[in-house]
Amino acid sequence: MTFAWAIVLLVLLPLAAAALSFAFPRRGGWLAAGAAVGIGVGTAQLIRAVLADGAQIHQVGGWGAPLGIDLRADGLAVWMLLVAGINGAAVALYSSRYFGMERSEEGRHRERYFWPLFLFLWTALNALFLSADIFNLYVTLEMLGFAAVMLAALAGGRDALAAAMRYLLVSLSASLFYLLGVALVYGQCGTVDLRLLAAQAPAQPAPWVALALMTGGLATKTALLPMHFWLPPAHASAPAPVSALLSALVVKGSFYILLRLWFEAFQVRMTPAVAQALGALGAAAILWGSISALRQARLKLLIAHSTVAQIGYLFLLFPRAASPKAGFLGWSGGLILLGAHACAKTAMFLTAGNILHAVGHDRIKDLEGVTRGLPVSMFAFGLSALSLVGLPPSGGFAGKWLLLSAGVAQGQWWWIAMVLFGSLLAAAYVVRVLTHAFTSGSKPAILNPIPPVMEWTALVLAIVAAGFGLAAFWPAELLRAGAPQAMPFLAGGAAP
Amino acid sequence: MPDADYRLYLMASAAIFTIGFYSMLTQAHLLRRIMAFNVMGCGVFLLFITLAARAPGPVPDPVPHAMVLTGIVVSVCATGLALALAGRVQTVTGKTELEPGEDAGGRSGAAHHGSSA
Amino acid sequence: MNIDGLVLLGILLSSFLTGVAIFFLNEESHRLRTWLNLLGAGLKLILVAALLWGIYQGHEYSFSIDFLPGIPLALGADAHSVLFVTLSTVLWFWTTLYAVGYLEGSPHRSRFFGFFSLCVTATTGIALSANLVTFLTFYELLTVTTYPLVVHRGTEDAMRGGRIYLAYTMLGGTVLLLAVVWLHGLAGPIAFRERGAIESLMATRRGELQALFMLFMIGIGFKAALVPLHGWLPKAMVAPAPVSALLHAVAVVKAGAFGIVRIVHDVFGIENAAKLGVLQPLAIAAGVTILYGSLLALFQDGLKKRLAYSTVSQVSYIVLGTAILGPLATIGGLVHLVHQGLMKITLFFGAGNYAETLGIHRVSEMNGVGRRMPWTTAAFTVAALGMIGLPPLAGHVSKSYLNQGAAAAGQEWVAILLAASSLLNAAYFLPILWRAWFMSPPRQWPHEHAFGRWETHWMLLAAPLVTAGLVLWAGLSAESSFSPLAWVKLIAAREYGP
Amino acid sequence: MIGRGVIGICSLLLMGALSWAALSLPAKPPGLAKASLDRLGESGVAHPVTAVLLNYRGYDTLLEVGVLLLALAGAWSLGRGEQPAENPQSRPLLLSLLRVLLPMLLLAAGHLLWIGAFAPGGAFQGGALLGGALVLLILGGLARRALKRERCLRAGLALGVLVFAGIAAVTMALTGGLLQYPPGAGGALILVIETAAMVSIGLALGLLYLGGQPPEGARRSLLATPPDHA
Repeated sequence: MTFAWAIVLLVLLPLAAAALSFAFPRRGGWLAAGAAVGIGVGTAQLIRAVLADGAQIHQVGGWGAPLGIDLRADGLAVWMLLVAGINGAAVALYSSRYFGMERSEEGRHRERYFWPLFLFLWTALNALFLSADIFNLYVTLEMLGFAAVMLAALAGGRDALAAAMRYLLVSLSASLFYLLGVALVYGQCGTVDLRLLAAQAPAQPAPWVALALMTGGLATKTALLPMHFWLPPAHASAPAPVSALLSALVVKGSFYILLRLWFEAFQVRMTPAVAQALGALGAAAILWGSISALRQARLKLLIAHSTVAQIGYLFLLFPRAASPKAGFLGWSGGLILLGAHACAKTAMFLTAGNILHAVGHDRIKDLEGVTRGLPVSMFAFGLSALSLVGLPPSGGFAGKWLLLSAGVAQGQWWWIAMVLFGSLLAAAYVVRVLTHAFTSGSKPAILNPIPPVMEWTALVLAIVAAGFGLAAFWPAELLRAGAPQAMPFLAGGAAP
Repeated sequence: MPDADYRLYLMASAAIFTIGFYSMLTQAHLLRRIMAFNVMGCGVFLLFITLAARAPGPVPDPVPHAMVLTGIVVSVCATGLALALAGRVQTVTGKTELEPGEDAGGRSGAAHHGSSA
Repeated sequence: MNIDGLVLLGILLSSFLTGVAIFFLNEESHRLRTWLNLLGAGLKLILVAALLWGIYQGHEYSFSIDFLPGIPLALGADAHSVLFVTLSTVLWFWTTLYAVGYLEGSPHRSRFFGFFSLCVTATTGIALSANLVTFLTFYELLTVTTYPLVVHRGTEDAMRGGRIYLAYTMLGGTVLLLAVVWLHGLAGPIAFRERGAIESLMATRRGELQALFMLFMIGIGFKAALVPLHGWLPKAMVAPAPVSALLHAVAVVKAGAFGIVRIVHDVFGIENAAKLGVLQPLAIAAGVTILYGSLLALFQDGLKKRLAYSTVSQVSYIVLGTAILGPLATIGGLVHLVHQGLMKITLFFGAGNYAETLGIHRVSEMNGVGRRMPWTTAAFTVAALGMIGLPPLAGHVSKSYLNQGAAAAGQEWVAILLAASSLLNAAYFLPILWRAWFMSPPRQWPHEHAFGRWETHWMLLAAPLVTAGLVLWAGLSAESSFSPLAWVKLIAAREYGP
Repeated sequence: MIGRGVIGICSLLLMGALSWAALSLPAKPPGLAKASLDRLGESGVAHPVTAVLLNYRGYDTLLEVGVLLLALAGAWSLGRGEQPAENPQSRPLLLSLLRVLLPMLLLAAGHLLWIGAFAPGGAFQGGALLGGALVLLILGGLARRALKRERCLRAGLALGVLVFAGIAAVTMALTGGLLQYPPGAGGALILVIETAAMVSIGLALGLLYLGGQPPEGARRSLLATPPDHA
């Protein structure tokens, strides 16, 4: 019963709020606030239920899989809901002032459309995390993609529109690859339910091809190297709160489906070779993303390229979690890292938005002395950088620690070196920004004052990112408490 | 219907999807790429329909049917959205193609940040 | 955790909360900031005193919270902790006073003192850590909080120095992280209390343990400035004088040395380390560092640079003492942890006073400075003579224990090394003293400030005089029952206990 | 850019893999045909596809109606769309065609909606016809006054999602299951949902044709000019 009401709060409420905010464009902010409160309550209830009773299942319409759609809340799902909730709420708070700063017709237009699109995005994420049905996941994925693309286009400039167009084409093609995979799976197995698929574990070629298609499509949407090309322009040219949503949450949606496919529905096919291949792409992404982040001249592009690198870290989860020796270490490490990255990246993009608005540009070398003008924002940037680099006690540290421990348990030194080297590169590119910001040159003119809410939202998120390593045992517990029985590998590395 | 016919449909769906995919990568004009997306979609829908038709029993399997219907609506939405966006891109940039150089973010994507912030 | 454990938390929070509060102070509220600073430092002193008293009474202190799955963030107060935490707290108090005077009238003081407080939080955290992960956490925190202090001036030079500093320490931190994760994989959570958690691995994993020891030494060696990992130290001299004092005597280098002691004593256990055969290489590395640092110091004209290389050399005395098996050497090394801190901070205070009052940055400019600033120069002289090892000053105590310890362990080369190092110390310190006292002052100082009644700002004067007094006290009362030496003997007794 | 040759080879490989996989699918697929027919009686409708769309997998459709509204909101977020034809009188042929077509389209839409319960048809099919009718109206320049009533349009567009989500919440309260219709009420509720959805779908499909928000009276379009170098 808890779960059923949580679905109402987590999916129906934001969906209705999205429709209402479209019908009543002036009330968008309030509707989003209401939805955020509802989502908060729903997430909290669900977390309690999962911690107390383990994974929850709800059969929509009472039919039950395979005929109906099952929704499910396990440790993984509620963790993702929580991450999305925290970042979504922060972005909503930030946006309540952000769009209003521009007192023009254009600004009002953007604000009017930001709220429905944002609420659709949030609905899509929540629905995606709760779904246990690969066709239903397709629908949520499309909703997510549309909302993300149109939010990215909201900036309206030449670059933003071109980037959004490219993003849309990539996203649509990738979705079709996924859908084709779903069709093949249905043709082979006669069901699209994750758990029933896991029970079948067929050995024919069609599921292999289907899995390859779906993985390709989802990896593209997650911007895994070498399908990352669309991400930096789209994320960098969007309005700041949108960049935050895209980097922190949207790419994680498709990543989440990848986890569900490989570790649940098709776990028998999770061979070491597959795991290593995905991990290798992740490692390449860490290198490429970090090095190109080092070379960026603009802050938002730097942050966007850093997202490519951090997504690489997420894919290191595959070779770690797939091992019977270290399964849970790798699993919880990767997912904690995901949460930490989301908070840190949101904080960074919000900070970048503040800087951009305050000094009128985001050229890194001309940021001299910006610390004096925006101390709170730069402090937030520094704190989120801690998490990105993975210094203790940040969430990034906790995630990396677990990934490293898993690597040690497996004796795979190559991966350990990769994680450590990536941290150093991350340190290099964030220090580049901090160095310029600390340099006492001529003080940049603060053109526009920044509303305190916008600075403090970034700071609070940065504190969450930098501090939640202190409670890293908690998400680990949550992930374990709700681990579905379909994931036996989670027994591995039980005692870290 | 004999089994061989379905094989034709299956191969056709694979071919249509691939043709769409090829055009998506090789065509530059936005309108053509949007059409390519629709062609890809047709391949997928054909596969679903074939699966429905092959189902044993008196009537075709309604589940893939419904999925196709959902898929078609989504793809209509996507097409509408893509056309609107492409139209806007054309209005603003004066071009109907995307510049290839932007891919790696090499072009400074922030030239218009002043207006977007 | 027990209720007493809250004292440990209080010691950390006293400076952490001070730091956070200072960040949010208005740049202009100088008086409030000064009071907050001194209040935090004073409170910390009181809490440390309470801790000492409590331990004397036989209380046990521990504090832990859940951190990583299965690994708590734990604080504790053993003999090592108390030694280091007392040193850093006492010195921090005086450094704060000094820094308030030193930075009077300069910009960004809120930022400076905020990070200053966080930096000492990290240092006391390192001292009070009860397990490896906690140690690592504060160790990295130290890196992060010292960086803004190093680049405080914001000049090109400062930024370059800061980058180098950060590159070295981050690299060290990464190596340390690797070592810690690896060791955890082998032996589970490592609490310092259960010394020799690796005992059971000695037979089977000898090679891995040797590699681990090396990783630990490299990781920490960056901060301890072991040659060839010392490159950042002279570059970081661009920082303001109180920061240099802090880096060299209280925080970074000292934390590195303390870390090496911790790893050898409480992670590996000194006897295990000896059995692994890893102490001899460490001793040699320390020896090389001692000579190399002293030699380079000889050729520096910049006063702070000379002091920096002297630090490179002196800190390795601690490492050397740790790397030689036997109680006497251990005592020599550990007591030098305290003595070097007292002496070096005095020297940096002196250098800072010369720079701030007269604009003197180079040794060659110091002619006759003793007549212009007799008190500062007197303190400087005491510390410098202590460094050379002149009895009855603090440095002499350390060196004689090291000598005896090396002799007891059959390592005669150490005696030669120490003699050579003392000669070099004399060679680079005595000329300074000669110039200061016996050469005639120039007609005009490079950049003179007038400070009214005293030769310089009273805060700038008080700090070196007190620390110089402590140098004298540590040497004179070494054999009394309440001195650094007495405490260190206690530790050594425990380390080599039955 | 990668050369066309490489893309071609990749495409061929893709096609090979797809064909191989598709041909290897079991000839008698283990689908859900039987299950969906067996339980048709409980669904409240007589046509299996409608049962899947609005009952078995009604949750998909709920989200999909949302996607449609989202697409429209997205298109509108780009700014004002194209001005429809200025003068309807200039297209006499279209007008005379409309006179015949429009009533038929509306009738057919209603019919499709109604028969969806037991024969091929339903909200989407009906909505598509409505959308077509709307496009014709716009082309004929007859919808200009309607297009200016943006508030009504917005309400009509949101209607489908709101009704659907509302009924989902209400069924939740009544039966404890999301979209689990009370016994016997399935058919009626589905018809309500479908009617509301058809209106919204028709409006959305028709309005997507404009490629943006309906134009204002004056030819003032937002964001149509690039917000240059502000």
